[in-house]
Amino acid sequence: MQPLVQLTREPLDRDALVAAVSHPSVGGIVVFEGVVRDNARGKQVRYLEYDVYQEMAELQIRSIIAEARQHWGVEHVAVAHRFGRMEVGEASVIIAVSSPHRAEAFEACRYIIDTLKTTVPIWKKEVAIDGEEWVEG
Amino acid sequence: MQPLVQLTREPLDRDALVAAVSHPSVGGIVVFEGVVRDNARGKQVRYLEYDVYQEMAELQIRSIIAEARQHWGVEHVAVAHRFGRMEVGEASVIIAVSSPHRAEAFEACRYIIDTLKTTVPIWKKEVAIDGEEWVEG
Amino acid sequence: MNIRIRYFASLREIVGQSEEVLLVQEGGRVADVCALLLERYPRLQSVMDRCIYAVNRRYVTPETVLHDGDELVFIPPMGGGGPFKARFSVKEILCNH
Amino acid sequence: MNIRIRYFASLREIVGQSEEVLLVQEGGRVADVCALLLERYPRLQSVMDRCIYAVNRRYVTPETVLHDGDELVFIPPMGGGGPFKARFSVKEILCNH
Repeated sequence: MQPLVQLTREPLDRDALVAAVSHPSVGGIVVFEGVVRDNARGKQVRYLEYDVYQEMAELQIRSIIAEARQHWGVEHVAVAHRFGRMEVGEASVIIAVSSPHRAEAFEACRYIIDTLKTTVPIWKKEVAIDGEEWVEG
Repeated sequence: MQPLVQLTREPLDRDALVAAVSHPSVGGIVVFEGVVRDNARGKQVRYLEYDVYQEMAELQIRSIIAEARQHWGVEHVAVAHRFGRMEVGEASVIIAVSSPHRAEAFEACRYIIDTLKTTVPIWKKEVAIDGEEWVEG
Repeated sequence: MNIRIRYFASLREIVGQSEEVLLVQEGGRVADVCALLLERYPRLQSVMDRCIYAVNRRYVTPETVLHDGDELVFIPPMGGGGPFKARFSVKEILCNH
Repeated sequence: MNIRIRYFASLREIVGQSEEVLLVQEGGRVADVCALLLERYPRLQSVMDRCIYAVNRRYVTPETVLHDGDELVFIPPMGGGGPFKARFSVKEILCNH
């Protein structure tokens, strides 16, 4: 099945992503959700602004998913990343992975978020009470 | 915060569990969902029937959560397990764990489901096309 | 003394009831009740061999001495599955608890 | 030849635009365009030192030779965070890809 990849300015829809990886042969679903925190590096965060190199990000996410599917045999994967402005408590990224057994779903989901965070061209600017900054890892 | 523990005959509510672990200091949420599969051990599953020793299961789940909180420092955990009859595609268990950073949420969630599956007195009977059986690991 | 036994899963289906109260001699242990039940319900034998034990909702060893009013449950293996199962047995996990 | 440059994140804010087309000598490499841009926008220096490079939406090395119509993007570090960051640098990850 084709993996679902979404890059959007709109709020992410967790249930739609879980539905996209649901299938009668699925026994376990692991979902990771990255959420805007109210603090980072000792600063009080007001909101985040995400910038994305959209065409390349989508290619790169698809290539990470292909690697995860090959390595862990997970058939169903959905990845959504939001860009633009996000408030504290809102989800910036949701990854859903399903498989017949849970071990593969956990490992593939962890791999996808770890690799996405460091290799997909998406950047975040933290806007705090006392200034703003593009976060570099 | 007190962890949320639910043992219920009703369909599980994923969004309510995620909401229960949401908090402004949270940066990552990991959700595991165990789902009824259409096949197991070479048999075609019609439906599952879960039995639970409810009072002890709740104590045992709370003790697993306490261990996970102590070991990984995760503050917010919600665990729901359904019992009774469940159809293919329905969720039998949902575990939501949140923390400021994702690594702890992944590890604690994995620990909780692995330990729950082998130490919490909940049993499942697979009702297949050609007979039924209480599953023993 | 009176011991309350509750049956779940395959045990419940074999004995045909969810619970019963057994009269047990003062000083009786979990293992004694186990023997008593096997006499009454010989078909429990094969599943009982794979059970662990809980008294008053905590896991215990078969040597545990019972007291009047205790709730005793025989716990057949849970359908854990996955890689965890392969690495540890239930009894090992419980002992490390 | 014409090379399309697109700017994101801190680079976009420094140069004050999202993209531009640069006239580059035939046979020019990524590193040459990098030098050209630093002349034009000296304030890019510190972030440029930490950038990796993509041509036509694939990661490349600075020695990569450009062709007419290529899309070149300088990619500052992404805000990865977490334990992965500590174990590998972005360049190591990309090299193993």
